[in-house]
Order: sequence, then C-alpha cells, then structure tokens
Amino acid sequence: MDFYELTTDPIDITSVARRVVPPECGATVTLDGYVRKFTKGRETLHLVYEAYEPMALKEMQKLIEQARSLFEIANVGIVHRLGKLEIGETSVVISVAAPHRKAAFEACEWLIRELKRTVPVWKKEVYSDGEVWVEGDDPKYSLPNSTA
Amino acid sequence: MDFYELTTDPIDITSVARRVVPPECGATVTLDGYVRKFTKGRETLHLVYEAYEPMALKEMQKLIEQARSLFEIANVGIVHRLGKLEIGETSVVISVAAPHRKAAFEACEWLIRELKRTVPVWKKEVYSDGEVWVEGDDPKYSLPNSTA
Amino acid sequence: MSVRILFFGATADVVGAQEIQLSPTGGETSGDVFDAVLRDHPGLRNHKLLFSVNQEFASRSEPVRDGDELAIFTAVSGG
Amino acid sequence: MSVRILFFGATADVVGAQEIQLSPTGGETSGDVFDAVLRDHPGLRNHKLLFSVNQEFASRSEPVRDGDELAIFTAVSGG
Repeated sequence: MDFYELTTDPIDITSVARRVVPPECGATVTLDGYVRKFTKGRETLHLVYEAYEPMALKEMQKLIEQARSLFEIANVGIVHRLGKLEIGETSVVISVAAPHRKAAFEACEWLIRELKRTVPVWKKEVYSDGEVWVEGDDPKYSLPNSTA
Repeated sequence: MDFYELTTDPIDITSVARRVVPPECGATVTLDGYVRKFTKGRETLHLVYEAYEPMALKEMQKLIEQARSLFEIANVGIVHRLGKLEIGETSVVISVAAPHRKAAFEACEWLIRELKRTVPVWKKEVYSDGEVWVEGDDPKYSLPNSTA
Repeated sequence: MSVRILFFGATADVVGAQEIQLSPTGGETSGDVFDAVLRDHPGLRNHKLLFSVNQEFASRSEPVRDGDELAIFTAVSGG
Repeated sequence: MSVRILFFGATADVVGAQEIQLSPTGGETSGDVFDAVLRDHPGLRNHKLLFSVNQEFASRSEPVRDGDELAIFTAVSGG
C-alpha cells in the first residue's frame, strides 16, 4: 500500500519503512530529512513548516504515480511533518520498497528531489535575531510573469 | 560517529538512522534489508544468519573507510543481525548521513552492494521440507583454486 | 462572481492575510486576477511567485470561474 | 606448529565441525593447508570456496605460521 500524509506529530522512521514492506520484496530505502542546526553558518533555533494541505497531498499522490511509471517499485510511503520542529527532528520521510534495491534507491532519490520542487510546503527558519521563509531555488513549474 | 555491529537482537531502524546524524547534515539515507517470505517461488519459514564475527567486524570497518574515501559523507552506521530471523524481520540496516543527499544515496547503495560481496556472513533459508545455506553469487575476492 | 485567493508563508506575511476574496466581473484569466492582487499588494513583487488554480499549478491563461480557489505562493521549500 | 581452521555455514556442515586443528611440519603455504583439508573432506569441493588467514581474505600463497587462524567458507550471503 502506498501512502502519503501530512502530520503535526513526530515521525517514526521505522513505522514508515515497515508500512511499505510487501512480502515479496527484500529491501526498503528510506530518506530521512531533518532540521539542521546550521544553515550557511547561521544557527537555527527551530523551524516551522506550513503546507497548502489539499494541494500538497495531491502533488504527493502525483509523485508516487510518476515514480511508479519510472521505476520498478512495489510500495511508496511519504510523510511530511508540519508545524514547529525542533533541531534534529525529522521533517520528511520517504520509504520505497522494491524487488531490486537499485530501483528503490533511484526512486527514493527521485522522489525527494521532486518533492522539494513541487509539493507546496514551505519552511520558516527561526533564528535568535529573526526569521525567514525559505524560498525554493529549483521549482519545477516555471514562474509566471508577475509584472502587472 | 561511525559504528558497525553484529547483534542477535531485533534492529530498530530509527535508532540506527538517528545515531549517524551530525548537526550540520540534513539527510540520512537508510537501507533496510529484511527476510523475504518467498525466494524464487519457494516459501521460507525463517532464516538463520551466521557470521565469522571478528572478521565480519573488520570487513565492515574497511567498508566504512573505503566509503569515506569514495563519497563525501559524514557518518555511517551498519548493523547486521545474526541468529534466527522471522519473516519480515530486519537483517541489516545501513544508514549514511551526508551534507548532500546525493552522496548519502550513492554511499548507501555502494555499502550494501559491497557488504553482500565481502562481509563474512551467511544465511540459511529454512523451508518446510529442508534448509539450505545460501552461497553468494558475486564475491569480491576471487575464488582460490580448490583442486588439491 | 467570487473567487478565493489563498496565501502561504511569505506571501501570507506580505498580504497580511491567509485568504482574500475578489469579485472579478467575468472573462478574466488567472493572470488578470493575479495582476490585480499584485497591484493591491506590491510587496509580493519582491518574491518569485508561483500560482495555482483549484489546487493545480497554473499558467497565466487559465479561465477563472465563480467559486474557484486560487493561491499565490513562493517557490516551495519543503523536505 | 599448530594452526586452527574455522568453518562456517555450509563448510561447517560438510566438515561436521566449526573448527579443527592441524599441525603442519613447517614451510607450508595457505594453499598447502587448504589442500590438506580438502583431501580429508572432499565434500568441500562441491562448493566454491573462499579462505582467510588471520581474518583477512587470503590467496593460496600466504605463509602459514604457528598459531595462525585460517578459515574456509563459501561465498558470503549476508545482507
């Protein structure tokens, strides 16, 4: 079973990885992204993730469908956390089970790259002296002409 | 901190992944290998893993050293389970943390491939009507001439 | 007719709201609506913007219909 | 002199022991010792074998010294 979720609760990697396991597969590859303490040398106190939730879920579902068409994989699980996250907490987990582990590695790497380009989630880095909404540097969809 | 271990206890993926996380990195890639129910259509009841333990630990250490020379990675954790494993239980976990996730994916994939070729661990598949020690099909070290 | 425009993260901060309602006279494209929002909130022009119509990434040329849900946001940064 | 020979998995099953001791007369290579084991346990020849000397993968030409720990095993299958 594939699944894709947004949650404000802490993410347990093991349970995500376990949920994608089918009996005929032997390997699961899991990407675990978490809150960095330092970004470009600046110390982050904590992060806040916000999502356009219904659209984010639709985009996650599309990613899984595309991954299935590109790679020979069995099951995919994606869980993205929202709300306030402390340093070191997991922000996203992507687990891919596949009959051959090479496909699991390739699909997992593709999924995290595309998730960062397409799924409408934004993170705010909070420092001791301010905060900033991070803007992605490689969006998949071309920016419209915004000069009115 | 790198680590490499053999254990007869169940492996918790989350704790393995968490132990390789340094504060300056943002992603960990984890390979989770587990006992298949079916191998080539034959139903496995359970597996038994045996190791040449001191040599296995040395080879795991060498793999980590080689991975460090090949990939830009921060920390590596490898835990291999020994003894009797039920279907679905994790036999091996390899977690790699890296500043850039591409290196983590590449190193993790390299490590599992090389582990299967070099670390002296053997698995016995137990069926309802017999059992067999599985022999690797791609050993790294060439087979010596064994004709006496 | 009436459409909702949603904002998230940086764009919600600029606009000072997570949602506004507009009442186009009819026949507008998504680009027309977004240009109208940018005239009211010129601070948005300091950002590279993406937009969506009914929860799908959109170009400027989508027809806008009564009850549509539009959104204006910066390049995504999840993961 | 005395050396230990360890067996694992399939090779332990063939030999019926996890460890034996041999007493080479001196000057033997690892290949000589392994050939001697194979003469005593010809069933090992049904397997593709690897061997190690002092916990390192070994060729046939390693010198064997008193107290060495040798091992004979099949291609590894962990993971």
